[in-house]
Amino acid sequence: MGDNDQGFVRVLLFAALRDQAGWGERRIPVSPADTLTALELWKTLDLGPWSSSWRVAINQVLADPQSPVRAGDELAFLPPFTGG
Amino acid sequence: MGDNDQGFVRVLLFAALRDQAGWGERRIPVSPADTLTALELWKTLDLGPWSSSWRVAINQVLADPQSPVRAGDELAFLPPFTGG
Amino acid sequence: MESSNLGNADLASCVEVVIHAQPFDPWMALERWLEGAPASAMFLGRVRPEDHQGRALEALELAHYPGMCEQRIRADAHRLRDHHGADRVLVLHRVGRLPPGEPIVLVAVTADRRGPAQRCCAAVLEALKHDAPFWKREWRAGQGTWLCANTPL
Amino acid sequence: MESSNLGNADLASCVEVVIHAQPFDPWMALERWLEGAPASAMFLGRVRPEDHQGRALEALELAHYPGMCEQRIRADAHRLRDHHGADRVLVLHRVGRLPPGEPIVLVAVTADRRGPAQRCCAAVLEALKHDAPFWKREWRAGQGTWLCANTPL
Repeated sequence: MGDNDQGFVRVLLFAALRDQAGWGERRIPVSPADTLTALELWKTLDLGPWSSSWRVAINQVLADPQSPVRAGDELAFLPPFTGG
Repeated sequence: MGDNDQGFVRVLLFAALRDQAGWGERRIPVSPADTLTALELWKTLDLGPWSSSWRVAINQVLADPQSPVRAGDELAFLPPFTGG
Repeated sequence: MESSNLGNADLASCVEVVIHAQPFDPWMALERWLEGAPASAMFLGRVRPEDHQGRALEALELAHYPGMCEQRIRADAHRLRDHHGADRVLVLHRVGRLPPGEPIVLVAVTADRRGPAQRCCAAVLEALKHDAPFWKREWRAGQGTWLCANTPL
Repeated sequence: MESSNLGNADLASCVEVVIHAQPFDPWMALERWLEGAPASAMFLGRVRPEDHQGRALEALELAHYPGMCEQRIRADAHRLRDHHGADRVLVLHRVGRLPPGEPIVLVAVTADRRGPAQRCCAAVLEALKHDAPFWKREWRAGQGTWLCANTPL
């Protein structure tokens, strides 16, 4: 992550979540002292209730929704995969 | 089977059996009254002892070695299949 | 992000994974990649002519999470290659908007024997479906619908 | 008998079986035959570089029982197609003398879903190996040796 990402979490939405929100990528300011979980950050985005069928990736690795996110992280919210 | 096959069993050998015998195809005369089995016919060919790993086809259909063969039949002796 | 240049060949290695934003020719890819392996198992998936409700489909759209997607497929392919004792694994996957009949996914696995090739090919395909961040959207009469689940095995 | 004209295409039908006395191009065959099926599973087997004892192989010779061979494969393919709920089955098999790396057998199965396509493709290949009257002879230093058994799965 570059210097520009300091103080921010880069949040990505995909597929149905992206359409529903009307955006695909945002930089959310967080203070270095914050100990926010992925799920807590979701709630600050005002995108409605969380679904247990969705998954979370932190820095492109699947993570528990209760995992902490920190400034500089890339956080993605992922609907069920339907590839192949 | 054509008229020429009346009174004969057409015998086919394949692969190792063919090499061992030195021939691949023969017409063996049989009388209409004969009730010869495939195995009995094998013995008349003087090709050595029968192996239980070999198979018999009568008119291109797998058959028990004890099945009867009749004039006009095509009888094949088959080593284990190794295709694919 | 979804339509950036996605090529990510790993030619020298035993695992090659490429996400294509444009149509790929499965036969040219196989001819180039397979060489003379004794056993090669392959799977090609194409866009169905119908949507999940059986109505005529206009197009299928495929989105992915660039970077994470290739990483996940590559990690799964390496793991399954080792597990099944296969030799090389190729995965090509389309993203973008695809008409019915267009290739979506090609998996090819080489091995010394047919069993490892076939088992590894099937396992890589399942891994792709369940572990890789791809999403399908069906288009019909100008309306798009994201699919919620994969087709059954 | 072994080198007669062996073509036996059954183009209009759901099962196509051809015994080739000359090399075939698997990719051209697949491109021509597969059309736009949603799921296609394929297997390609080639001549190994080594004989069954691990020594360099000069050539592999394949003999068959013309007529019976095609009949058995076709009957197995129809039965397995129905059993697995597949759509179409293609089997190409070489006979004659083949150098290492040369295609011996191509099996391709189309279906609406990946499961039936993969299962039927594997089953047709096993049937070929165990039920069809083909015989392999390994050539090395001018000496031919008929194989007694198939490679393990």
